[in-house]
Amino acid sequence: MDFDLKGSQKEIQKAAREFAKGEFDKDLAANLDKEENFPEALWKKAARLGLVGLHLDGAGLSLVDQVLVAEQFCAVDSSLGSSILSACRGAECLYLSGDASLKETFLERVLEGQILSTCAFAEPGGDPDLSDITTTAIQRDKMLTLNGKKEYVVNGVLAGCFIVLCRVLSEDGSGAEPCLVLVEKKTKGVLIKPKTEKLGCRMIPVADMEFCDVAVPLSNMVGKPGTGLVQAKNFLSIEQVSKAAMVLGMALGALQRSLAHTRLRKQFNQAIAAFEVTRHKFADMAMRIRMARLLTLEAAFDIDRNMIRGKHDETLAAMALFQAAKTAVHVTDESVQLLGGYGYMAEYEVERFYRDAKSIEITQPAGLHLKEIVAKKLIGKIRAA
Amino acid sequence: MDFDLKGSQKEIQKAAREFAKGEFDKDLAANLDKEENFPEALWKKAARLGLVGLHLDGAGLSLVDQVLVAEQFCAVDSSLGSSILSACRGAECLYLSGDASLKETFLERVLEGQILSTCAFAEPGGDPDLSDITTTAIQRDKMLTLNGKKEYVVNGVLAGCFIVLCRVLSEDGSGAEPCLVLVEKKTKGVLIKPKTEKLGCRMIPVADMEFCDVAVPLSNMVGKPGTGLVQAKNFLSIEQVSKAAMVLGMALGALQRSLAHTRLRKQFNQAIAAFEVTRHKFADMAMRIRMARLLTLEAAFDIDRNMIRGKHDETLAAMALFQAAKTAVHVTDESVQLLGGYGYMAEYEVERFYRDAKSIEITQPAGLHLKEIVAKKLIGKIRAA
Amino acid sequence: MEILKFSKSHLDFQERLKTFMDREVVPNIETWEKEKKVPKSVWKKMGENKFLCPSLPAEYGGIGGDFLHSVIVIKELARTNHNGLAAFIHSDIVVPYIESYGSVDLKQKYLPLCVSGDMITAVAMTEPDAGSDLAAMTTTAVEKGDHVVINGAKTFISNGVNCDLAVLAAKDPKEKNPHKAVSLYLVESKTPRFKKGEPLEKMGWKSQDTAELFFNDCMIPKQNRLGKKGAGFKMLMAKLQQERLVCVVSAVFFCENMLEWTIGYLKEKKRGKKLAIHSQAARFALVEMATQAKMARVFMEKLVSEHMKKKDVIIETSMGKYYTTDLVKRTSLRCLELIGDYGSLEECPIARTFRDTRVMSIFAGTNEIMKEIIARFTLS
Amino acid sequence: MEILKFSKSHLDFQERLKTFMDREVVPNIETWEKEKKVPKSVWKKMGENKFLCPSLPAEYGGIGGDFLHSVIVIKELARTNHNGLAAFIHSDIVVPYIESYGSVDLKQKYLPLCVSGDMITAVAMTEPDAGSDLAAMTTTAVEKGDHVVINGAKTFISNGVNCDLAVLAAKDPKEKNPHKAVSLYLVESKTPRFKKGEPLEKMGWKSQDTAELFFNDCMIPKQNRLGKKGAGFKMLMAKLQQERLVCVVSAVFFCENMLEWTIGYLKEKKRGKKLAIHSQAARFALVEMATQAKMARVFMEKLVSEHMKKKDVIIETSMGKYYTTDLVKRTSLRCLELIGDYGSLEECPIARTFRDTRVMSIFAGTNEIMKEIIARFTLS
Repeated sequence: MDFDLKGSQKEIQKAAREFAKGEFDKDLAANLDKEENFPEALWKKAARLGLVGLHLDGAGLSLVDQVLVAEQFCAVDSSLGSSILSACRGAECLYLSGDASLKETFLERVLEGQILSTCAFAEPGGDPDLSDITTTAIQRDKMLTLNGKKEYVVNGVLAGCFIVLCRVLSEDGSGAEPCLVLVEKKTKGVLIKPKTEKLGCRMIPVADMEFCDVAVPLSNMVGKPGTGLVQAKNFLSIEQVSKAAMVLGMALGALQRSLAHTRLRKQFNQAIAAFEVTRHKFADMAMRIRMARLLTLEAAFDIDRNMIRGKHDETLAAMALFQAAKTAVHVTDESVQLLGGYGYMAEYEVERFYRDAKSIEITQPAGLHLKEIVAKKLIGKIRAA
Repeated sequence: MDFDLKGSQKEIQKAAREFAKGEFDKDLAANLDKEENFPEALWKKAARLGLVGLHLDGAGLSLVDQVLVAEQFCAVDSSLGSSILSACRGAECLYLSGDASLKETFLERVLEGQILSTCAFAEPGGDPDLSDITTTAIQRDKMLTLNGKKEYVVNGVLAGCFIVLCRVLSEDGSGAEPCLVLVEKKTKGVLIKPKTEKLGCRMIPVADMEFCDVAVPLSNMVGKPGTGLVQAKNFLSIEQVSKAAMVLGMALGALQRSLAHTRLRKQFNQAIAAFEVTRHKFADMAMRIRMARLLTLEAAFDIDRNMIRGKHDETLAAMALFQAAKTAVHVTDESVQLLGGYGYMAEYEVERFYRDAKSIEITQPAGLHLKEIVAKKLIGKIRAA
Repeated sequence: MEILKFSKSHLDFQERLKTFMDREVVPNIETWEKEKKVPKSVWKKMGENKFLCPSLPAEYGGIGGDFLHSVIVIKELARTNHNGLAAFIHSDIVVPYIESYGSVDLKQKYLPLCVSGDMITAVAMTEPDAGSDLAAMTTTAVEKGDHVVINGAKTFISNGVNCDLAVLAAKDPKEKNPHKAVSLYLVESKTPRFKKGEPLEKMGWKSQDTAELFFNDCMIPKQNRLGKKGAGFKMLMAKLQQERLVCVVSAVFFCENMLEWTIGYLKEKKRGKKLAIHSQAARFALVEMATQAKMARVFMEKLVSEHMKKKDVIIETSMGKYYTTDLVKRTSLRCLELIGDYGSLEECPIARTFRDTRVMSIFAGTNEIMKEIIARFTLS
Repeated sequence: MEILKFSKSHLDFQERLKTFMDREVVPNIETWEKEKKVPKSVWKKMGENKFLCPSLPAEYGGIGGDFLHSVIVIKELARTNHNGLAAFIHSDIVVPYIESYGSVDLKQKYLPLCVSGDMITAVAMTEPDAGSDLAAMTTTAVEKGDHVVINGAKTFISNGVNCDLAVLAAKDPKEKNPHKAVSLYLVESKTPRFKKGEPLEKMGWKSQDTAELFFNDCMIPKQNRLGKKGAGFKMLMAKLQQERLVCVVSAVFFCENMLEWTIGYLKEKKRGKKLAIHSQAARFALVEMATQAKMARVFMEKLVSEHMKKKDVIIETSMGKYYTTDLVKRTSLRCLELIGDYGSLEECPIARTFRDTRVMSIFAGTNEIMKEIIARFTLS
């Protein structure tokens, strides 16, 4: 047991902080948020420096490094940070289970900042545990034909490739084993219906999708049929940790801003930060951030060390996201309050951090579902009545 | 960064669990709680096995080990565990700053289970940060004469030696430097006024004390004059971590009991643990315990590694106790509720865990003071208005 | 912000009760807490002074008062900070079953004794394996000729040791529909084969003689049944509003008392250079608690007022039951935090209030049951 | 559980208002939100239909109503789920200053225009460096002969762009006692050297033309002062009860609306095999929110009732202000959690309510200020 970061981890942290501080522009962020645009130039620049998907670069997963980067990015700017970090969403599936050809054709382009990637798992009205997936891929010769609907697909319009959870069937309808299949955006029959006017994380586009007789080569299968659900859940664990790190960064950024503001601004001839109640609010925020951060790092550490052997504890990632999101919503909300009228103004940024954190908190995987993941393992099976 | 326990740590954990499971008796605990008695036989047995003050046994502090023991003890029984663990309270001061003779005369006897030790710092109406200590020790030749009052001294009547925070003055009244002085109970002029009928932790006696011209040899000074406040604060950091570990153990013990109960007991033809709201209560408790535990371990780790060089972060211990206590009160309270009518009955133990956790939460160092420690460092000095 | 209007005669009643409490109750509480019950003699004195069952009419010896008299009794009992002499259980929860559902004979026989304090009552509903789940009840009542034979055990029965008369819920083992199987019976404690357990060891309510009751072929006259056979479930439901309302009223007064005491303590308590009350954090905490107590008070008064107009406010009362009993717990926890060390001693009255009020979110239907009920009625 | 009694004429007023909102307001909200203000024409229509300043008497063109009319307007505006047309700021917060403190001339000149919607009003109190701290105000008013010269800047002024008339708080730079230095003046927006800023970019209240106001040697007639010179502080204090009460009323209605919408959504939303409303966790969450909303409703109604009886309930109203504006925020946060993904789109009405209501615990005195006030009055 050792709570200190390694030297290399500290270096990554520093590089991320320097990049964000140097490149993230306040007016650009305000503008992209307003217009719902993705920060394309920044993303490409970050990719060139190896800061996009850097956890997929080495000999094994290094999600701890990714957590450190996400924190730094989102502390400097919640929206720019989270959108850049989401650019290679789902590339973990290719990294963990894709064959050499998929890796070469897609993973490399994603990591180099040529295309955005994403996953399309959830379906309208579906169970949050993905047990009732209805999208099908019928296999004939060397081709798969996909049909089905997906909802709330992150990076919707922008992504060049989608990793789709579906059930692979033989022509006679037998099989129906869950599988991940990579679908390129340009493929015929891929319909993308953007959902605009988002509450937060407005630089990350979202869309509903429909696949109408979409034909993809069999070689686009990511892993074997039957592994789809396990892979999807592994990715969701990774995503939970990544999101946890992003919202923690947002919390840190909001804390820094409200601390700076209340140290300077006076009420009744005293700096707001000198009032006992303000001081205790900060103590409270700092404690909650520190705890959620430890949990997030532990979850990342566990995935790095154990996921490849299937021995990671999936409740850790669920815990991390649940607590980090709760903490971030609390801290950003409190920061709005600490800034008073200014907190409500776009110019002072914390309202955007607040909307971003809240958006992440409520989009799947979220809330009740995360608690259920934790409860399931803790309580176990109960003998039927 | 590494979140796994070392082999030796796992062994200590196991030894503590086995001792507690083998030796802690439910009826004994109920009875001692009712009668407000200290578990003397168990304490001596634990000391003989090296489980009392085991963090003071090696080449450096190993508070992480102590945390692991405290958790295990208090999970099996909150009151037996906490009282045994408090037996060598304050021995850390002797370990860190006592000279060879003090260590030989007192520290060894404490660790062997021959006498109980404690600290007497707080004074009636005093500032929780101990900045206004009025107890004096006037130095003449090789003797010190102590006068003053202390309150809420843990282990009151039972302790064989007290480590007293006072101000050392020359005969002419100059000096007044804060210093720790060891006072034996048997010394003339040491008055002990027990405070009985406690709300919780009833096996740990508490007393107010008065020193009336108490003469102790100069060699009983623990560290040099002027170091008293730093030493006292160092001890309080250690104590904060120890208490955090104890209450976390209580939380774990309560969780185990309510989980077992609700898995078995039915309402409306369904095990209580099968109801979604119950499940989410457990998820919530598990998350909070895990976070507070990480924080506690981090604080212990930091003290072990850095206190000797004065480079530890004193806010970590304050955070750990604050959060662990809050968590423990929540979890024990929730456990009472989950057991329903049974939870309110002494026989089912959780009400005692609840009282014990609540008592630790509200006795100094606690609440507002802990938050102030955190806030002070976080916010820093603010330029005067 | 008052909603309830107390008349001169209410206030006189309250004055007399206050004096009584100061003289006959407060000085004895410590002893009662150790003895785990209050003596029957104090019940008798309560009766002599007309403090029991104040809403019963003169024909039974009562003063013909209203529910505001009950509110006053609950308030003054809360002020004593103990729960041994749980008069409101007797007056406002148990006796109303007899008054509403007893035959003329039963009423004439028992009600005067309930008013005079010669008979202390208890309601025997909860069982070891059936908390809020009435359908799981196993105590049986088999009617044979002029008699009824009762078998089973009840637990967590307030006034269990002192009670002279119990309103017992039991099932007809032949009736399969659980909602039609339960009947209520009056059982005198002197009935052969009716056994009482020892007072249970509890977190609080130390002077309350909460106990188990055992019935082993216990035989009572058939005319001791309250209301129709199989109507027990309905009768229990009908009385829930007042039972829960009593909890709400009590919880609100305990909140107010704790705040008053804590504010007084912090105004005197020195913490270094300043008084504890000058901590902004403590002040905000007190304001937050006072606000919630004030809102709960207004809500409680409105509930009482609607209840007295015989309105159906069962949903709102269930809301109040869960909210105020949770509030009283949170208030006790937070007051203890503000008090600090002194709160860890039983000498501090809030320590006892903390232990005593903790049961309120468990009895009379746990707060989880309250939420289930509210959800069923409002979300379907 | 109602406390307030609405007459037939109140209900008729409400019906007319509902129809008006459905026709003239609701269809335009999306446009207004994008344009960052509402057109003056809709204010004029509100006036024509007698929905502005309903409590003013007939001599000014009003309908001589009472505060229940204001409650109705707040309720129906909350139902539209936008805050651009902030009529209650005009009717219940700003105009009362003119009504209470204006000279006969000022009242005859301005009140009819306020009722008719020809003049939209704003209160200009807050400054960039003085939020709730009036003593730190720096805008000056120097009286010279028949005129007053005003210098300074105000910020966060609701109706700032649309306003035709502002009630301005400014200080006499010669008066050292801050409580005696402030006076209130009526300033017409067409006054030379009175400049308005652009609508501020905010988290919510998107269609509200909140703006900065600048005064640069701006000269107004001396008779435009409201009340006595230096009495500004007292006048502001005297009007706080109604200002905060308006917040309480609004917050409670927003809570109720959010719950109604969320329950409806969860009843339709499938999550795998079951409807979202069948999740016990969701049900308990809804019950908890509904309980708090119900208690807040009763408290709000009691406050309104006392306010209408002209009672001093400033402490209780401050309690209500902090509690209900905090509640509306927590309710929005929690509803969004239950809604999930859909709540992350602006299409979901709760997204807007979340953004809009967040300011309520900041304006009209932050909730921290509320707690300070309550503490000062109750703990000293």
